Amino acid sequence: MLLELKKVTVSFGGLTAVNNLDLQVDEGMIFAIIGPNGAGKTTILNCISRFYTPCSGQISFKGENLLTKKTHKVLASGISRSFQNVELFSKMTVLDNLLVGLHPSLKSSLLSNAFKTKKNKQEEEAAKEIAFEILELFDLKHHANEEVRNLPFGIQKMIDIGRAIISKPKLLLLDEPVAGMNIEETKKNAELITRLRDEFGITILMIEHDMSLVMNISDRIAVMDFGKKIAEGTVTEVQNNPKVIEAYLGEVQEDVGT
Amino acid sequence: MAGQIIIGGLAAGSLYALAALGLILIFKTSDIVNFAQGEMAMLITFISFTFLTVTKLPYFVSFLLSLVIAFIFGMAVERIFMRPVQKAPILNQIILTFGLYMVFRGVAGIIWGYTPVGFPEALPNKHFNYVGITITINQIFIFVVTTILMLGFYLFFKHTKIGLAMRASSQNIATAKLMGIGVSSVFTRTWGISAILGGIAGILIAPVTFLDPNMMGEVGIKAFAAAILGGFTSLPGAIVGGLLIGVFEGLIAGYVSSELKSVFVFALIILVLYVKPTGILGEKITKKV
Amino acid sequence: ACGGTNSSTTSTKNAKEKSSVKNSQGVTDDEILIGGWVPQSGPAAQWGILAEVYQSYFNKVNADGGVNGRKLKYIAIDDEYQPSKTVAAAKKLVEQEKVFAILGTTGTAHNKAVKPYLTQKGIPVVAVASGDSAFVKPAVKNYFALQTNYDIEARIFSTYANKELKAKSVGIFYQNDDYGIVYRDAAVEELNKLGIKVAAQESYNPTDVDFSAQALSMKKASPDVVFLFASPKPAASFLKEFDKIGGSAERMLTYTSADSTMIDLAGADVMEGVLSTTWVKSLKDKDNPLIKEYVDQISKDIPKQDPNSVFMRSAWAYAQVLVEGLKRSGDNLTWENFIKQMETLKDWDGSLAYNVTYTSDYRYGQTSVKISQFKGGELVDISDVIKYEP
Amino acid sequence: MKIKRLQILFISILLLGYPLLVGFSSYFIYVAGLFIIYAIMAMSLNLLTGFGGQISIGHAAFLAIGAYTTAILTLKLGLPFWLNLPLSGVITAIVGFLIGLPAVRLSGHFLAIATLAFGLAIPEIMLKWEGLTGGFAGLFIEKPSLFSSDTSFYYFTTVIALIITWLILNLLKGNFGRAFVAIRESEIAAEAMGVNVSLYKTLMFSISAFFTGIAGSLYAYFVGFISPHDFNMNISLIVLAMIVLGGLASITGSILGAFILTIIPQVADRFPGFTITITGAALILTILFLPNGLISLFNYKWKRKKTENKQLSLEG
Amino acid sequence: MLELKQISAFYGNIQALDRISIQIPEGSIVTLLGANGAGKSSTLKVISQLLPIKSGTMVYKNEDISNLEPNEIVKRRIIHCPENRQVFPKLTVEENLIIGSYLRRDKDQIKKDLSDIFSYFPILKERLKQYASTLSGGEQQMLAIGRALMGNPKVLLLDEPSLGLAPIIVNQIFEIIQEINRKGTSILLVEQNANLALRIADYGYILENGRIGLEGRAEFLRNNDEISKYYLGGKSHAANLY
Ligand SMILES: Nc1ncnc2c1ncn2[C@@H]1O[C@H](COP(=O)(O)OP(=O)(O)OP(=O)(O)O)[C@@H](O)[C@H]1O
Ligand SMILES: Nc1ncnc2c1ncn2[C@@H]1O[C@H](COP(=O)(O)OP(=O)(O)OP(=O)(O)O)[C@@H](O)[C@H]1O
Ligand SMILES: [Mg+2]
Ligand SMILES: [Mg+2]
Repeated sequence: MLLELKKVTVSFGGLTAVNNLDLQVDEGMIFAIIGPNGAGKTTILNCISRFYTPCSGQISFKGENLLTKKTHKVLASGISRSFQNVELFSKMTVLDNLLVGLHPSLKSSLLSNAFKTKKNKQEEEAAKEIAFEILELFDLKHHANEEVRNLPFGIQKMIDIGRAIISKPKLLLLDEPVAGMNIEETKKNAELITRLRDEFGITILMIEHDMSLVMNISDRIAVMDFGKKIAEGTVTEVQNNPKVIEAYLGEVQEDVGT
Repeated sequence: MAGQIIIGGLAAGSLYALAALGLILIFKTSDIVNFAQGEMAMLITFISFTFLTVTKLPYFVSFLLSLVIAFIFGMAVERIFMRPVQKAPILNQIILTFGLYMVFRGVAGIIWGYTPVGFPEALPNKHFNYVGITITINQIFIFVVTTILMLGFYLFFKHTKIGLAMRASSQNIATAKLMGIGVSSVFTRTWGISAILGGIAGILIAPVTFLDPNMMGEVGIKAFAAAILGGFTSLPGAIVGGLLIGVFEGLIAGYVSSELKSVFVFALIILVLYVKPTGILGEKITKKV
Repeated sequence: ACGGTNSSTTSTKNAKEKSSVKNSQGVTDDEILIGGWVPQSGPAAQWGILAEVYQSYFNKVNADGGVNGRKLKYIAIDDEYQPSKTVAAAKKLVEQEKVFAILGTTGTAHNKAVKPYLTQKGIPVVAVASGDSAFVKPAVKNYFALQTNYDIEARIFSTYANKELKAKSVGIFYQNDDYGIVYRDAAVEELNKLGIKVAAQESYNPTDVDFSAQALSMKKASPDVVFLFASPKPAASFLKEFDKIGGSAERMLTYTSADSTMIDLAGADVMEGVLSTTWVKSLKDKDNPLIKEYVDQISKDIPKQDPNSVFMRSAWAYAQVLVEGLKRSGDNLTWENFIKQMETLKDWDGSLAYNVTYTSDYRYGQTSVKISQFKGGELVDISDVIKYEP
Repeated sequence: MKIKRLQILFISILLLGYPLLVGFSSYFIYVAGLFIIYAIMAMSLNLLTGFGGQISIGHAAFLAIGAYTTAILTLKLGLPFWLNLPLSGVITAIVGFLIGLPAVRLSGHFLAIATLAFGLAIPEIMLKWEGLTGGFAGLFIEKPSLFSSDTSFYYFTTVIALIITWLILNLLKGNFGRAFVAIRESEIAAEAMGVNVSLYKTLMFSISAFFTGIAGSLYAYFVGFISPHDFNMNISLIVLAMIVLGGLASITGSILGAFILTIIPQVADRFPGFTITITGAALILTILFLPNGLISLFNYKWKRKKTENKQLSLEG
Repeated sequence: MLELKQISAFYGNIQALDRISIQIPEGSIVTLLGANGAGKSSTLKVISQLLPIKSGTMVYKNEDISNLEPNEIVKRRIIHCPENRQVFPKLTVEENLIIGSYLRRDKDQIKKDLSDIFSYFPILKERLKQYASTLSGGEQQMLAIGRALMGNPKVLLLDEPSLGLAPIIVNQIFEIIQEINRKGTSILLVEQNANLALRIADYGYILENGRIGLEGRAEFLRNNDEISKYYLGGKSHAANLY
C-alpha cells in the first residue's frame, strides 16, 4: 500500500470539512475521489501535500509518517500535485515553470550557481533536457519560451500537470485535471493520465467532477459527502450505489446525447 | 509622571491615528500606499493658512473652505495621476505617489518657503489639571474628532453598499465593474475623501508640529506605522495602533531613552507583526488552493 | 532668485593685464565667481534661505558698482543635506564651475565631509555656517569661520547662568546631533567647572514632534535654568509643553532660534522672559544706514520673509565678510593674497557682525554675543557685548 | 538573453571609457562612481523586490552597515581593504539574514513596514553608538593605497560592479533565481514544488544585503566620509524608485534607473529649491508614460507584454 | 434584441475577435461553443465592455451600446458571470451576493432573490459569513452564479457555469438557467459541455480562432456530424457518460 489515511479529521473553526476518513491507495492505481461540492476532497489533497495539518488522524506514505514532513519536503519524498485552479508561475516561461518542478533534485550550491561552474552548467543542461522531454510528451514544445499567463486555460492545465510530473513522483495528486476542458481535450488528458501510470509507473490520486473521465480510467473510486466516505469500490459498484446517485450523480438523463 | 506621559502619548497617538485614516481609506479601495498623503495634508493646511492670514477668514470658515478644496484636489490627483496607471503594477503606482510626495513638498517650498510658522488651534487654548495631570481642550478635541471619523467610516464600510463597493473594487477591478460599480468614480471619490481626511489631520496637527513643508514627515511615518500595526485595512486598528505607538513612545522617552524611542517603537512593531503578521486587528485571509 | 546660469570663467576678452600676478580661478576682469551649497530641499531646507540672502547682498554690491569694478556672481547648489551630495557639490564648484571662493556653506557633517578636499585644493572657505570647532581648532589656512562658536556660546550661557541668574542647577534640552551635542558637552564641562549641578539632560531627535516626556522630566528635575540647544521648531514645542505642565525656570535659547519666529511658534506668553544670545546685531537701530540698507535690500529681493530672521541677518553678515576680504585684496585676486588680506581684519564691524578678527592662527571670526530677552512679544538686548576668548 | 548581453556589454564599455571622455574630471568621475554604487544597490534590491517579490523600503540601512563596517574595520582594527570589502558584504549579509527571519512571516505592506522600521532604526542606532561610529560627526575613510586616486578607485568600483552584475545574472538564470521568481509568483506552488520558501526568502535577503553591503563599502571609500545623514529613508525610497523607474525584474533597468536618479539631482541642483520637484516630476512622468519602466523603451518584447499586462490586471 | 455586428477586438496587438456577429433574441437561450482560446470569453467581455470594441457595433433594444462604460451595461441589466468564478476573496459570501445587486434599489425584491438563491444553493446559506476565498471550488462557482442572478438580469452572460460542479449540481444549474429563461431572461451561454448546452439552447454559434465558424439552430448543430464529432464526443459518447 502506497498511501494510507487513517481516521483523518480536518476542521476549520466550527466546520468539519473532513470527518474521520480512512483511505488506502495501492501502488499503480488510478484512484479517484468524487463527491459533491464542499465534500472535503480538496482538503484531503491539501493534507496529503501538507498544506493543511489534520486535527487528528494519520497519513502515511510508503509506510512513512507524512505528517512530520514540512510542505516543501513532500515533493522530494515522491508526492507531487497539481492545483484545482491552476497555480502556475504566471510571469515565467513554460520552460521555467517546468524547471521549478525539478527544484529539489538540482543540487548545485549557491556559489556554483553564481559563478556558473561547469558542474552547474551541466546540471542545468540536463534539467532542460528533461523539461523538453516532458514538453514533447505534452506536445507543448512550441510554447516552451512563452510566458504561461498568455496561454489558454487548457494549456495551462497541462503545464500544471507537466510541472508536477517532471520530478518523476511516485504519487501524483490531481485536482480536477480536466475542469474547463472540452470533450476532445478531456479525452486527450485521459490518455495522458493513463500513460503516466502505465509508462512512468506513477500512482494517481485524482479528484474530478467529469464523470466521462472518472468512469473511464479509474481503477477505484471513493465517494465523499460532508467529509465522510459514503462509498468506495470499482466503477460499476460506485455507479450503481443509490447513495452515490442520490448525493452526487443525480438521475441519469435519458435523453443525453440523442 | 506616568499618568502625564500616558496622556501625552495618547495625544500624540491620536494625531498619528488621525493622519492614518486617509491612508487606510485609499489602501482599502485600491491597495495603494499613498506616500503623498501627508504632503496633500500639508498643502491643504497651507491653503487653510492662506485663508486665515491673507483673506482673514474666521477659523472654521477657512477650515471648511479648505476641505472643499481638498475634495477637489484629491479627486484631481486621482484623475490626473493615478487613473492613467491604474493598470500598472501596484509598486509602480506606489512609487508614483512617492513622486507626488516630492513634487508637493517641493512646490510647497517654492510657494511658501521652509520657515515654520505657527498655526492656530481649533479651540481656545485651555487646559485642565486633574491629580497633577494636564490635558488641553484641543487634545481632547483631536481625540474626539479622530474617534468620530473612525467610527463613521467604519460603519460606512461595514454597512453601506458604497462601502462594500469600495472594498470590492480593491480586490478585483474587472469583476467589480461587472457588478455595475463605477470603479473609476469610486476611486476618484475615495481620493477626494481621503484628501479631506488629510486636510482635517493637517489642520489639527499643524498647531503641534507647526506649519512648513516638512510638517508631516515624522507624523506621516508614524501614521503609516500605526496603520500597519492596526492591520492596515482596519479603521479601529488605526486608532489602536496610533495610541499604542504614542503611549509606548512616551514611556520609552520618559523612562528609557528619548533618542531611541523610534527604535523601540519599531522593534515593538516588528515584534507584534512577528506574532501576528497581519497586525493587531487585521484579519488573516488565507488563499485556498 | 539666485544662481547664475552659466559661467565662462576662462573668458579672456580684452585682458587688460591690470597687474603682473595671475589671478586665481573664478576671477575675470569684470566678474568674481562665488559658490556654495545649501540644502533647498530635504529635512534642512529651512537653511535654503541663506542662498537667497547671499544673492541679495551681492545684488546690492553689484548695484553699487561691484568690488573694485568686478561684479559678483553667485552659484548655489542644493545638496539636499546629504554629505555624499555635498562632496559632489564641492567638486563641482571647485573643478567645473571654478569658483574663486566658497561662502556660507551649511551642515556640520557636510562641511566636515569636504574639508579634506577643500583644504587640499586651498580654496578660501568663508563663513562656514556652522559653529563647530572642527573648522577653527586648529586654524586651517583656507578656512574662515564667522559666527560665534557653539562651544563658546555654551560657555557664555554657563557663565551667565552662574553670574547673573545665580543658578544652582541647570537642565539641558538638546538636539541629538552634531549641533546639540557640541553645545551639551561644552556646557556640561563649563558648569562642572563652575560647580553648578546639571540636573537633567533631555535630548530629542531632529524630526521629533512630541516633547511631552522631555518637558515632564525637565519639570521633575526642577532646575533653576534650562538651556535649550535646539532649533526653533523643537525649542518652541518644548517651551509650549513645559509651560503647559507648569514648568518654571529661567530659559536660555541659542542664537539659532533667537528671532521672532519663536514668538510666532510658541506664542508671546510662553516666550515672555526667555533669554537668548545674539551674535548679529538686532534691527532695532533703524536709523543706522547700514541696517536700513539691509532691510531695504532684503525687503526688495525676498519680500515674503521677515528681515528680522536670525538666519537672514547671519547670511548677510557672512557675505559681507567675504566681500570685505575681496575689497582688501584689490586687484590681486589670488587665493594667497585673499587669505592674507582676510587676516588683516581686526575687530572689524560690518553692518550686522562686529568685532571680527582673523590672524594666521585665529580663525574664529567673532567670539562675542549679547544677551537678549523676549519681552512683550519682542526680543531686546539686555546686556553689552560679552566676549569670550577661546 | 542576447539583447541583455549586448546591453550589458555596451554599458561596460561606456563605463570603462568614461574617464577619458570627461578628461579625468574628478567631479564627473565622482558622480559616475556614485551612479555605479547605486546601480549595485539597485540591482541587489531588484533581486529581492523585482525578482523575489519581497518589498524593502529600508535598503539604505544595508548600505549603511556595509559602509560603517568598512570604516570601523579600517579605523579601529586597521584591516586592509581587500579584507574589508568582502567582510562588509558578509557582515551585512548576516544582518540581512537576521532581518529576513521575521520578514519571512510577513508579506506586502507588512513586510514594507518591517523593512522601513529597520531602515529608520539603523541610522538612529549608529547615532547613538557614538563610540564606534562617531555619531553625527561621522567617520573619514581614506581610499586604499592601491587605488588612491579617484580615477583608479573608479575603475576598481566599475570592475567590482561588473562582476556583481555577472554574478546576479548567473544567479537569476539558475535554480536559485527560478526559485526566487517562483516565490514571487506563487508561494503556494513554490512550496509544493519543494522550494523551502522561508529559507529562500531569508536567502534572498542575505544575498541582496551582501551585494548592498559591498556597495556600502565602496561608498565609504569613494565618498571618503560617512555619517548617518547619508542613509536616511529617502535614500531607501530613491533606490526603490530606481528599480521601478528602470523596470522591475530587469537588471538593465536597475542600471538605467540608478543612472537617471543619480544624474537628475546633479543637473537639477543648479535650480536651487527645485531639486526634489524636478526629481519627483521626472519620476511621475516616467511612470505615467512608461508604466513598466524605462527598460520597456529598449526592449521590443516588453512592448507587447505591456498591453497584455493591462488586460491581465483587469482580471485581477 | 441584443445584437453584435461585425465586432473585432484586441488584446494589445493580439486579435481575439474578428468581425463576429451574434444575435440574442428576447427570451432565447443562445450558446457559444468553441475550442480553448477560440474567443468565447472574449465575446462576453466585449458585451460587458471589459474588452473594448475595436470595430463593429453592439445594439441593445435599438440603442447603440458599443461605447458605454461597464456599469452602464449593467444598468441595462446585462449581467456577465465571468469565467473562473472571480468571487471577491476578501468579502464574505453574503457580501459577495449583496454586491451583485449593487445598482438595484428594489429592496424587497432583492430579499426575495436572495432567498431564491439560497433555495437553489443551500450550501451558500450555510457559508454566509465565510470569506469567499475559503470556499471550495464548486461553492465559489455557485456563489459566482448566485451573484450574477442578484443583478436581476434581462440578459445573462454565463461563462462556463458548470466548471467544477458536481454532476447533480450541473443538472440543477441547467434547470435554473431554463427557469430564469422562462421568467423572461435571455441567456448567452458559453459551455465546454456542449451536449448539455445544445440541449437547452435555441440557437448556437461555433467560434474558431476568433471568427464565427458555424451557426444554426440547436437541433441542427446537434445533428451536424462535424460538430458532434468534435464537440460532443461522437454519437456514442453519451453511452459511456456514466
Ligand atoms: N480555510 C477554510 N476555512 C473555512 N472553511 C473552509 C476552508 N477551507 C475549506 N473550507 C470548507 O471546507 C469544505 C470542504 O472544502 P473542499 O475544498 O475540500 O471541498 P471539495 O470537496 O474540494 O469541493 P469542490 O468539489 O467544490 O472543489 C467546504 O465547505 C469549504 O467551504
Ligand atoms: N488577457 C489576455 N491577454 C492576451 N491575450 C489574451 C488574453 N485573454 C485571452 N487572450 C487570447 O485571446 C484569445 C481568445 O481567448 P478567450 O479567453 O476569449 O478564449 P475562450 O474561447 O474563452 O477559451 P477558453 O475555452 O480557454 O476559455 C486566445 O488566443 C487567448 O490566448
Ligand atoms: Mg475542490
Ligand atoms: Mg473562456
